[in-house]
Amino acid sequence: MTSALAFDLALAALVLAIATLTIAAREAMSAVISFIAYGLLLSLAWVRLRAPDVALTEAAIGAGVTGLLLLGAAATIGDRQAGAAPPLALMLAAGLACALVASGLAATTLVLLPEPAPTLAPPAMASLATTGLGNPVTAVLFVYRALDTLLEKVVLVLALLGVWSLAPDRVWGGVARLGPDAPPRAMLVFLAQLLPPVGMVIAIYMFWTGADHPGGAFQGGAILAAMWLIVLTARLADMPATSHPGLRLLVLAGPMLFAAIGFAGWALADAFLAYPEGYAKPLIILAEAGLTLSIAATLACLVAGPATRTPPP
Amino acid sequence: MTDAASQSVLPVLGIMLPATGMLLMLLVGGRYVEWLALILLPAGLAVAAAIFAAVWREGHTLIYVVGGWQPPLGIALRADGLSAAMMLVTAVIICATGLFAGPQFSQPRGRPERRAPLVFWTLLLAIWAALNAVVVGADLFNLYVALELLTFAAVPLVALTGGTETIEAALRYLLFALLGSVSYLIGTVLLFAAYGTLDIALLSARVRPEPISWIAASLMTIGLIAKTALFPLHLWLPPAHAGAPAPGSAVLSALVVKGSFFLIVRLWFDAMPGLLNLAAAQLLAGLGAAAILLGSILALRQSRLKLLIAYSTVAQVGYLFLIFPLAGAASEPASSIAWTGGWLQLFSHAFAKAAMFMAAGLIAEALGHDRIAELGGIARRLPISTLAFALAGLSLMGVPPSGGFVAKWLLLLASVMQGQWWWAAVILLGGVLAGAYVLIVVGKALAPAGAAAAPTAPVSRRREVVALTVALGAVLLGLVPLQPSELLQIGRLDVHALAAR
Amino acid sequence: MADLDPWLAATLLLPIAMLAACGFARARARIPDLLWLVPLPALFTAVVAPDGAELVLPAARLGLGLSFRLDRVGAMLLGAAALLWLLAGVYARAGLRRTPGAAAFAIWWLLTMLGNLGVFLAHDMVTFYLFFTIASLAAYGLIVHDQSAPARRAGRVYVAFTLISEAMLLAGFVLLAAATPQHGIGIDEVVDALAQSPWRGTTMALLITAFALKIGLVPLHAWMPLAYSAAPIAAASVLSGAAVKAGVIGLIRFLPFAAPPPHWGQALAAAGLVSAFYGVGAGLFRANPKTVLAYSSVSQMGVLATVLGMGLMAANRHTAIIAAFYATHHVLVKGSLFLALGIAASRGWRLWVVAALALGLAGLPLTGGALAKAAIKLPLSDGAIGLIADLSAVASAILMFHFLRCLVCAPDAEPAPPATRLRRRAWLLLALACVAVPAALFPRLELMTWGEIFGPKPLWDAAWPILVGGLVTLARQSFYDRLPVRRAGAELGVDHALLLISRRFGDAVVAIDQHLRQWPTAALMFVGLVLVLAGALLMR
Amino acid sequence: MTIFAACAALLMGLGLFGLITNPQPLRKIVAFNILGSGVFLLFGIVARRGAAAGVGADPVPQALVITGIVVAFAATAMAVALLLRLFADRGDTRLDHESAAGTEPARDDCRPP
Repeated sequence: MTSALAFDLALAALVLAIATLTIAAREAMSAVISFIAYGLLLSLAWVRLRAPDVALTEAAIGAGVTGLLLLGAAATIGDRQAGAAPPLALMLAAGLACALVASGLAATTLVLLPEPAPTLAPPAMASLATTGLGNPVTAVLFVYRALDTLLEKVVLVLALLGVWSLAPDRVWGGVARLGPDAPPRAMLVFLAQLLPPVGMVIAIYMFWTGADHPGGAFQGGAILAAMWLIVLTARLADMPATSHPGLRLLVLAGPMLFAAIGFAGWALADAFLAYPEGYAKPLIILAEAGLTLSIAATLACLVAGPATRTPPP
Repeated sequence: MTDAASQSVLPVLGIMLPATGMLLMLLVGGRYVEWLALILLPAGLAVAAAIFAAVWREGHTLIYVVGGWQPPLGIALRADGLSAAMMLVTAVIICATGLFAGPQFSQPRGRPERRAPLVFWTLLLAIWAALNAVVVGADLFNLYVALELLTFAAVPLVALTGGTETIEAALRYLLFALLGSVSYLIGTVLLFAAYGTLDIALLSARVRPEPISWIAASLMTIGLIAKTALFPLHLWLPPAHAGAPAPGSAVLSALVVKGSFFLIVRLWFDAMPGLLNLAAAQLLAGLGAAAILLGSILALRQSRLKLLIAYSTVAQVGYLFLIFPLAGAASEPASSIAWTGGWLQLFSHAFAKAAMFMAAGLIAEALGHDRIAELGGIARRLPISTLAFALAGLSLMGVPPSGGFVAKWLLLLASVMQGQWWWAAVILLGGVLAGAYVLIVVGKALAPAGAAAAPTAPVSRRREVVALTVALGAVLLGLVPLQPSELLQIGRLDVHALAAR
Repeated sequence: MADLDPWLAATLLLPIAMLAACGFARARARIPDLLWLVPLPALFTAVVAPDGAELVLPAARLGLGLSFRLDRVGAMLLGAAALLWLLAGVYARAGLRRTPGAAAFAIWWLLTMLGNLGVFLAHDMVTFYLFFTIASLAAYGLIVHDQSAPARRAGRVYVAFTLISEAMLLAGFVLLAAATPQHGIGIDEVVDALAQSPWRGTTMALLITAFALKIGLVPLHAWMPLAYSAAPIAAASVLSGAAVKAGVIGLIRFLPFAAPPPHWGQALAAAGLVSAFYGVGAGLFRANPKTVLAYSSVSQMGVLATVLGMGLMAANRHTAIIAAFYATHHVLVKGSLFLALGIAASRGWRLWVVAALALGLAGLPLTGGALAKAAIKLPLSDGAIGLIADLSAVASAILMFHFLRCLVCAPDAEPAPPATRLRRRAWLLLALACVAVPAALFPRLELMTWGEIFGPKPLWDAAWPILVGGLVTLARQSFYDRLPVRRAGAELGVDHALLLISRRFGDAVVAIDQHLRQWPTAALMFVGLVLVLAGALLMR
Repeated sequence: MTIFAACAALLMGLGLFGLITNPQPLRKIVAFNILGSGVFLLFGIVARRGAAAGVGADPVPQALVITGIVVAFAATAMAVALLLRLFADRGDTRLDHESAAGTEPARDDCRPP
């Protein structure tokens, strides 16, 4: 147990150190790079917390796709002047307040939480059999709390709409620019040719295994998105125009399919987002398949940003 | 919640109809968007009306257990009297905004899809879905998702015109709202850690007056306050609400800030009944009082009409927070009076503010600017819009017969009856200041045009009439009885029984 | 339909209909010509509607609605006010024709009229508050009509006073409702319940202050000279004549004459006396006839407040009707004196009419004023108070002689447009009404017989203050040129100071706001609030 | 677990500090992500504490975190897009333009004569 404890201690210290570095870094780019490292380390912490699904999500989305997004932004903006740092007194006050909050929260989690801890694991596991799924996290996401998941997909689409809406009027429906204007480096092109097939296999495996093992639509979608982004950055393929019906269908198919399954549950089973007896697992896998594709498209489009060029004729 | 409740799928429809409608709009794009809106707006209004009628008729809460999974594992939706009223008001304002925005956001025939119409209509429906999810949500995390939905729909609306100031305003809004969301989320996880449920009804039975509840509640409350733009956390509101296009401002000011306020009330009155102590209630109302006074003074000092209206929202939101000390105390009938008064303030402000922003938008469209000093003669050119503004202003001032008057009357009555006369003084002073800023604008509008008056652009009569109708809605709310409303009590926990527990 | 008197309904609906018509450009151009028609139903109502006629809007059955009731007090004031609105409307018509601001003026005029007429009929607090507010706020538009700098300043001061008065009134009404079983809002029931109210003193203070602001009791009169001097003549006429009576009817309706709390009567009477003499004193130092008339209003409203205060002290229910009678006369006479300023009344026989009207305010025998003074003698008749009443009559006489002098010396206050024949007739009719209306109403008061009025002693009692006033004026003649003449409301330099202070304050608030809305400050405030709220919650 | 609880609290404090004090909006967004990950870690601790019925951690908070991470990403994407647009339009990324110029000085007509 002591080696595990030592590992945890070292991990936590490292996470904190890198987080401090991220906050305190002088340059935006180094902050973003250390943030990515931070995300990857954090997914280790999630493994230690026996949450492999979260670890995968954190690595893929929290560190991976978010990192890509921030890298792009940092590369564009750099460290251009954004106003002076607040006066020292305010910094001190902020430091004090944040220290108070942190210590308060630490005290709350360490002292005030009840023992034994209340848990929903037993009912979640007890009902797992009726869903036909093996992974309780997937069961929570797609069965018990499916409404959250559905609404969260709408949030994702809405965020994409919000990003797209920032395109100037004249290029509405146009193509997003990705990466620098300079021709891509050979190494990138090589990677873009090599990685995607592997990535796609991993992604499909992730989504497929999600029903019973760690993994699922988010993680699979994130990996697919990353593959697509590599291909796009390497100019091996063009980003479709944001007005392209196919792209919009790709983005919307997953959430709409999920909503349709929900309404079918209302018609065929007892309730909205209920699954008919015995069809739960196939329906969930169907929904996840659609969502994986939609998530991949949405994440990639979110990273690519609003259109900057007029649509091709 | 009270025992009597009936299963109904209506709350789900209230969320999913606009939500799927929004997805469909994005899918079909182009001119079909407006056609879809033409179908979806009345349909959504019908759902809201059906929920209202059902709750009113049956006199108890409508419940829907999503997927058949009972809380705490699953998620339930609950529509009590308050949710029903909120949904109806939301639906009416959204539909009116749709009518108002129709000509402004329409796709030209046979041309490529334009940005603003598609984005506006989808965001309008998204806001609607989010607000409905907020008012019928009964699970703290589900409510978090609903809140984010609301924020993500509101932020692009602020930036819709694409001006640099509006982009900056939207970014400030988003960042501050995110701070609020995170704070809310911390509170949620603490409550789950302590009581093992996120369901509001279950939580209300399990929650105990102990430090972890208070810490969680304060994090959630302040997080929501940041999204409500209560003074002094209002930094984002004036530029955001003044920068959005007029129909957007109408929805943002009338409805969006109320969504997060609604959750604060849910939290203290339904999830943690009886846990709000005197000091905290006075603190919340104290912030409200500061908002009323300083917001009104700031409104008086604005030189642009839309900023004046936005600061007026900062002030009017303050009144809502008087509900905590006045309705939280166990002293019937005063607390019921305050409860009704507070909600009536919310509803009538929704109508009045929507009408004001619509009228201000038309005035700005006609003049090409919204500088108050140069409004002279606008009443001759846009008499209907001026009247709409004036009627809405009368409701804000609290002149009868208007919802604003009844709300103020009830709040004043409650504060007098509970001996908390200082809130009465604040309400009255707020009325004086509101009178001043409304009269400045109306006086300017009715004054003869200056020598250098620019020619005005034509403005659609239909849109003027919509603004006037919404303003009349605020006036008509004044016809509700001057007494506690029974509808708003439906499904409320018996706080006093719980307090005695 | 016992509860729906058609005249009563028409009284209120006609102005509303006219206002609605203003929404149409074609109608709007015609409205200024029709203004004079609008108070006709009110005039009929006052004359023909039975005592106790009621009008309850259907919504009242649901809960909040508007309810109206006509009684003798209301009818007197309603009739006089309607007559003034009518004739002033005729007068205004000539001046408004084809001027650019005519439509706006007509809208403010109609709104003020609607509020003013409604307030005499209101039967519950909400209705009263509604019409009181409409009249008060709309008067702002009349005051600032010509958009000159003094008018805007007057408007600003007026609005400040008015909004404060509204707020105090609302507070008083809420306290009344809170003390009434079921929180009822009927005027009768709340006034009855006031005796048991735990907040009786506060309620009385709020109500009296609110109405005192409206009728311009010293020291709350500061807006009055400014406003009446700045407003166009027709507007000043209806504002000083009719609109100000909203405060009088308020005092009449809401003072608990049946069961008065101690000391409030004395306080009101004392404030009234101070006003009565201060108004005269201040008016003597003004040269603008409009301003002099405004100060005369301060003084006259002071007299009225004294009457009401004395009635309250004596728990005399008759005070209401007596005060209403006095106010009725004041409606007509003050209205016609203002109108006189615009018809070249400083020469010929018209000057004699003006003189009779003006001295009527001091109780000149054979005028309506003499009847009004006779009526209020009853509550004021004892000992020292009686002497004070006589002194007040002398003071009024002096002020009115001063007014006449100003009128003769000063050029017409509003030279253009020329006085038309129609205007003069309207004015003359109003002047006639100043005698006819009090004479017609007086017997119905059943206070005293004609014999008691026309006996030699009562005639002498009424006449000597005028003679004394005339003598004093003659004596003053020699100093006249040496007296400093002050501008209207010059003592109100305070308003500049206040404006500056409020501007500073506003600047400070703006600065605070800009600071608070900086990101780091706001975000820090967020964290601070979390900590404070948690602290407050932990504090048990 | 205790270690990670303390770690989560400190991460939240750090993120909050960065969010408050860093003038560069991009860095605010990064700080927000650290703050958010601290909150998610708190969920993880709660999940781990709820280990029962043969699973190492309560699945419900885990699922909530997954939803939360996606929402946080969506927020980041929207914020970055706004920021880039602001930068493209104006060449800097200051967030205090408005508050410095938003409320104009007093109107002329309110000045004392």
